[in-house]
Amino acid sequence: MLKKHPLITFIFFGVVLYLISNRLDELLVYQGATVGIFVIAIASLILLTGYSGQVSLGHGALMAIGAYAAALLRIHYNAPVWLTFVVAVLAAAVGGALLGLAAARLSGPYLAGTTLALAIGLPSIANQFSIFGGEQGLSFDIGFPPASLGEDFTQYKWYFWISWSAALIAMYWLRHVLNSRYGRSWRAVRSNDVAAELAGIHVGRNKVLAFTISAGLAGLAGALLGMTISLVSPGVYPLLLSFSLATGAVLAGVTTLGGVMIGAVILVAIPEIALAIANRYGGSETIITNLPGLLVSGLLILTVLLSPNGPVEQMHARHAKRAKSGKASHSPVELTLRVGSKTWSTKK
Amino acid sequence: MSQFLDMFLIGISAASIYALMAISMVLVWRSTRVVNFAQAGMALLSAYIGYELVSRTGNFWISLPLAMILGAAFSAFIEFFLMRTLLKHSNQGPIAAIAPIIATLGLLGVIRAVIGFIWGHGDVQLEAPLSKVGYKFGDTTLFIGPMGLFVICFVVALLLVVTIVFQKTNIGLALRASAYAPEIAQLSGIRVSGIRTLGWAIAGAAGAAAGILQTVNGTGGLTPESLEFSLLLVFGFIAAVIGGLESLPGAVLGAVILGLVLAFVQIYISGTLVFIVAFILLLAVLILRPQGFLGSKAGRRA
Amino acid sequence: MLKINGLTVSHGAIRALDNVSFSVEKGGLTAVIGSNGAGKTTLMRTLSGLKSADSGSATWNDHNLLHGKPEHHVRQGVSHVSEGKSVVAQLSVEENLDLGALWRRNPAEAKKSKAEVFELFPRLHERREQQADTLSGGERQMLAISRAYMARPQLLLLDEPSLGLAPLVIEQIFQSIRHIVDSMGVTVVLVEQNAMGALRIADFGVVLNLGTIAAWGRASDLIADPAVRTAYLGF
Amino acid sequence: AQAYNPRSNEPGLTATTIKLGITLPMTGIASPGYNKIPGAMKAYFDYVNANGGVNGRKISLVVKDDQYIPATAVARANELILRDRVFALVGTLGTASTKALTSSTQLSRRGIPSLFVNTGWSGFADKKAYPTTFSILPSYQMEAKIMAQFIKDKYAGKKIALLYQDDDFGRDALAGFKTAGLTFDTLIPYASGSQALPATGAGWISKLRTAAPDVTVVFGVSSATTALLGNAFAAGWVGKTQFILGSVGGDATTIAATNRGLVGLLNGAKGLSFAPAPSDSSDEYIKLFQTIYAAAQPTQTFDNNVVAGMSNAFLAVQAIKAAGKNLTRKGLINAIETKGSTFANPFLTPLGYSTTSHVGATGYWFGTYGPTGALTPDGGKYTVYTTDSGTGPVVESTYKRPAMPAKGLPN
Amino acid sequence: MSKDSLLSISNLTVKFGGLTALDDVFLNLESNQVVGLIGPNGAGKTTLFNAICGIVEPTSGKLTLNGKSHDWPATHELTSLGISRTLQGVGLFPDLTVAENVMIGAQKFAKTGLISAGFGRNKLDEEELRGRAQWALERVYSGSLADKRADALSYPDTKRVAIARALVSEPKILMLDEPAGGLGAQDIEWMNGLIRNLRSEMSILIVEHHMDVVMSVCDELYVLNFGEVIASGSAETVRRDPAVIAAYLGTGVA
Ligand SMILES: Nc1ncnc2c1ncn2[C@@H]1O[C@H](COP(=O)(O)OP(=O)(O)OP(=O)(O)O)[C@@H](O)[C@H]1O
Ligand SMILES: Nc1ncnc2c1ncn2[C@@H]1O[C@H](COP(=O)(O)OP(=O)(O)OP(=O)(O)O)[C@@H](O)[C@H]1O
Ligand SMILES: [Mg+2]
Ligand SMILES: [Mg+2]
Repeated sequence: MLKKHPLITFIFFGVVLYLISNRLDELLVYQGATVGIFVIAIASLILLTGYSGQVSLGHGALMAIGAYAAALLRIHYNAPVWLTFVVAVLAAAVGGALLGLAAARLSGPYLAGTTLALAIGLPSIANQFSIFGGEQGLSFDIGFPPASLGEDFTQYKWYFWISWSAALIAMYWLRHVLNSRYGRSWRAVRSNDVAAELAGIHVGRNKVLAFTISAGLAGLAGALLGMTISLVSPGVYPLLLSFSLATGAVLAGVTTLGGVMIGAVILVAIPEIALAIANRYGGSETIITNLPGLLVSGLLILTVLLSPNGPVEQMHARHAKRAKSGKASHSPVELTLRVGSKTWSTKK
Repeated sequence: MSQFLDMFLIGISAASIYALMAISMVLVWRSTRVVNFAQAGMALLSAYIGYELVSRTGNFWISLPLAMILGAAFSAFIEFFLMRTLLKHSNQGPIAAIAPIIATLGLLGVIRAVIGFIWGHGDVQLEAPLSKVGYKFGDTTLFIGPMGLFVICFVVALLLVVTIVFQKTNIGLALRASAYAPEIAQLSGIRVSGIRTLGWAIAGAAGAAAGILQTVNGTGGLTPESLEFSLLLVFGFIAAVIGGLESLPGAVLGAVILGLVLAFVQIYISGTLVFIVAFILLLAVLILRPQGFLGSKAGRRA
Repeated sequence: MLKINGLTVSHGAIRALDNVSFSVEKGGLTAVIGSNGAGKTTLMRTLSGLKSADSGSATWNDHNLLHGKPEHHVRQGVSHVSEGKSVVAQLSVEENLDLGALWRRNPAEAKKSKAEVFELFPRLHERREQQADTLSGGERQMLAISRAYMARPQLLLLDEPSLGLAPLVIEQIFQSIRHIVDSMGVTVVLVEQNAMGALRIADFGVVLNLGTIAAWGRASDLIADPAVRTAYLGF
Repeated sequence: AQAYNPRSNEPGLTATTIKLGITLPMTGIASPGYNKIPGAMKAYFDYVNANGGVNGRKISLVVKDDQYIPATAVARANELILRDRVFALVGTLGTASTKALTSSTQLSRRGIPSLFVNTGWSGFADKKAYPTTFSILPSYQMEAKIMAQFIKDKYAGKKIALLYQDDDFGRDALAGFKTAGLTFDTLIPYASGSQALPATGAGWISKLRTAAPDVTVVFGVSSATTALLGNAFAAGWVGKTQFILGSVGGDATTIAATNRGLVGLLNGAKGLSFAPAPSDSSDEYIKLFQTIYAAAQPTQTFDNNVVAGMSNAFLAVQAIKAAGKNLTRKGLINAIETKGSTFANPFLTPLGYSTTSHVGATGYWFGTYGPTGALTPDGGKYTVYTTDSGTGPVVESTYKRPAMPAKGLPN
Repeated sequence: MSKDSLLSISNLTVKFGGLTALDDVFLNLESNQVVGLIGPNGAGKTTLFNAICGIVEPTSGKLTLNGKSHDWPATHELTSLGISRTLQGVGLFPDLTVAENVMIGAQKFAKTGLISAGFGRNKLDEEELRGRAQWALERVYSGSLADKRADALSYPDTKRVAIARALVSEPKILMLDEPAGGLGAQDIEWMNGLIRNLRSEMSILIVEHHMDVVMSVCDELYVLNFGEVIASGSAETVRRDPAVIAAYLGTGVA
């Protein structure tokens, strides 16, 4: 169904989410909002890494750019909420484009190193200029849900709706882009840049574009994250966040968008599960403090070991095994092909 | 002038620590084409092991080589049980580029948790075996004492040894060939998997030294999340990348540049700028020379 | 003596070799020919231990080739030049050659072999300090053969050594292969697209077709066989 | 906006129990020292519970680890509020975390009291923005003003240097120094986090050594103090200047956790505090706390973090008691606002709680560190200065602490 | 230089550090002409291709396109200049399907922007690209391969698809680097036929070691040795040139 009617599918998803948000208790709604945000952030990494082949360990920093832009706009100009998110996307995209210009010349570990340095360097810039509010950051308050939604409509449900609307639109859009010539060019450049360039693709521009879009999405996720915790500060986007996103992308399967939900849910759920386990088995201080980390990391390692391309690819691969190959026809035939109003012919 | 000398010595001392970390990252990179983000975690674990050894043997100079051996063994163990399987399952496609990064990040988490389980969050301290008080020169005290000097000598010696091993010996050739082209190395009669394990082991020993020396040269305290080690990871990596990742002397050169530039910034400009300057330095080097200072250019493209 | 019996090898669902049996006398030059996809490369990779077999057996002087890793076979004198760029791109020409002789642990002999190689391919001597990835396609092929030669093989598996080489060089290489066989007693299995050229210098020929042996025998007989000529030699 | 409509009127409360929650760094870089606070709080609560509780209710404390990351703090606070359904938060730590969790979880809209947060950020004094939040520490601005007064009194005409963390924390202090009219001959800012880099501390010493100040003021975190002292020692520069340490960076326990050897270097440095010294068993509160803590946590050392935690718990109990049998969240906040300044109080400074101010301790006393890192008051007695976060003057306090209630139980 | 010269190169020199890979090389390609470039290994043939394609930077030299002097092109603008090239190592994108591989070569025909593409407005574009790709595949008789992944192809098929990817941009100049390399006798025959067919629509520049192919398709040959043009002219004259025989052909080739 996803293949044939993406719009309907996404609307269907939206309705399901709406129904869900009405049943869940508030804590789950809050966590659900976070899942929506991670969906966007992980998707942006998948685009960058899985499609264009560029590694980023500093996506947290790009998220921060979007979030700061949104918060500043809100604080100084009291801009409408939707506009702050649009600006978050644009600001982060500009940042991503600049970074992408440098990144386009780099490969593999060099790129990983640069983005890693960005992740630790950028927050310290926030400390440098008082407009960013230093370590304490800026509050990012989008206000109460519209009164028309009723008395019972809690703040977290409002966050949930906003996050998931953004996530659905972003995923809808991204899915199309990845299936268009843009996505195809990214994959081509990833696997053989010389061949791609000879086929007419401007490799540098192509990589920068991927970085720009990815950063824009990250910026959106960053602003949303700032929204759910009402604060934008360096501490909200630590190195650890960048690492978690990379983790989420791998858990989701970097080569396909299909698993983003899985990745996002795991990121949010694992600490919970770990805590539950720790509490069940004695709940000693040492266990409670160390078990979540152990579980997340252990799961991560197991995933790369057992299902490196993610659960969705794993399933596809199983299906694909059945497909068999046919022989090419070598006999010369004259052929006329019609597409739309155009006609091509092998006969001259 | 005296402040300039201060700056120089401060920069060099910092550089010696970055260099240790950078060397061990370059070693792993050169012998298996993996950037080991768990290197800092392994160094930290080695520092804890060093602490245990010192408290048992009471002698730092026995403990250091012992810890290096254990560090090598642990590193080899990781290669044997983790990286080898990883290589088998994710050796192509986009995952091949990030699987090792992710796996080593995961490893970092596991190591931290394990340290937390074993040593808890209590205070664990490793005393410096040599005085850290600077040498006196006239009536000024230099910013380098026996401990700092030892670390510098250690780095130089390590650099010489590993460089010779890599460039001049058969093992070095085998290490490089296995990293770049495992299949061809196999066809040349090299026991590739063993050689890769060896590469990790050497890096593990260097990393263990880095962990212990950083600890005793710094504050001496250890916690599972010692900030020093997160920063060491990042700054060691930056040094390695500036230097070119491919090259051991490059790693040391990168560390020296980083150390001196940061010392200069701290003393003559502002201590607030270190992180930004480190990032800008990295970016500037990579934009001017994407392969780093001593890295070799990519080969022909078609 | 190389003995292959009932060898069957698959890539996933594709059966690349199906019940292949033949044997090669010590000191002989055997050409394996066949169209693209016939399974030639698969055969060579199986013999050198890079690919595992489904069933059958393959032995070299009582040494089981289907068991153990490639590096162990090298120590039994089996050396394989795989198809395509079988050189380590990031090492220099000379390092690539040294790599070949590494396991011998005998610097003096290695030096001698290197001199022989340089005599065979003066071009490599000229380029000895250049990194292998800056070499031209043909130069790499020369280097690959030389690297395998440095291992002082008794059984040399060559997969399309003429690929991308100039006619003059192909002629030279074929002559040197013959030379290696005749004067050094090395057994060579030569896979070639250039079927005519290969059969001309070979003692024996094996024709593979879709994973099975279509014909085999003395090379001169195969050249003379009209069926083989039309199907595989192109005239 | 509309009123929040809770499912149960006063969650976390039964006729016999009351549940409180705290989130703070139990692991991570900021955890050493602070991670003793919950244990200390629990020790006091248990003591109270064992003696009949407060107004017949026993107190329980749910502890969450936020690793000093604001986003995590919000998630943990949400768990406390929505899943554990605590009655109130108590003692959350860190400005950014507290700020984030306060707005995100909408404490004020829900009317959830957030008692005695552990941060000196002056923003929490704004009752309009944070109507349900009460802080316990004097603000950093107050601290700086009091330090400035002290320096002007004691070291008039001397060369003075300041090492400070260049973020809101340090800049709050800069503002305070400026208000108090103190200027520095040498200013050394550093980026938070950079003190953990090799040789950063050496850079400070190099600069200080060249400037040769008579007095060096440190307004940073304890890892900065550690780096400073260690390098001063290595450069042979100990004893060449008079160190004055701010309360955050002067925490001897945390310094000892990094390196026991460095604690000795504190000897002779000046520091300041608003609670009685942990070693001062002549103080009735300290004596009581020591006994309770020794029974509850026999293996842990009793230090200023323990004092902080137990004082926090003590004040919480006072507040709950004052709110009466018919406990409500509103009533609790009201009780602190109206009666807070008269609470029994382990601190040596007046409590500033009123209907207009939510700031707790309002002053500091100065002392000198001994060779074991213990801070003892100068002149053998606590001389307390108080001021406000604004432009008010620094004055010597005339506050007389009310006597401790019997057995330290709520009265 | 004749009037309908499509591409001509003069005084081209390429140096790699101390190594002179091409030395004062000239070359001329006219409409509907097949020009062969031969020479020993390492003579500089691929380097010449690379210089034309912007993959290596010439140390000096001039390029003329359609009779007008032109800068050395950047790689990615080749297709818009009407030049297409295949690589010596084939260079397909292994994890794309055959159709997608070929569509990459046709992207200059696409018009939809990023934002619209994201909302699914690129259907017509995609159809057109796919149509063109299918057409190009049919031209190399590989239409049935469209939906296979490129890494599942047999070797001769990869060569076909690589040519299709070059053809799909409708080039005026097609550059083929060892099109027959690694192919069996039948496939070589087939390749000969294809090249002869294509000649009516475009000019072809070809590097090849297979003398059968060279001799049967090329109108004109340039022979490189050590980076210099040692002979040029019609196939027949060149093959009898003693310098060429000594440096390249050897006596074995009849
Ligand atoms: N790695 C692989 N995965 C899947 N199939 C493969 C793989 N390698 C080879 N094959 C298939 O096995 C069969 C035999 O291939 P092989 O490479 O052995 O042929 P070859 O005779 O060497 O051909 P060529 O002359 O083109 O080199 C072919 O159908 C090929 O598609
Ligand atoms: N990037 C480079 N750096 C250094 N030398 C190079 C580089 N590229 C090519 N060369 C050298 O230039 C010479 C010409 O190489 P080129 O690839 O053009 O040869 P070719 O004629 O295509 O040979 P073949 O027929 O073997 O493919 C070779 O000797 C090669 O070693
Ligand atoms: Mg083959
Ligand atoms: Mg070539």
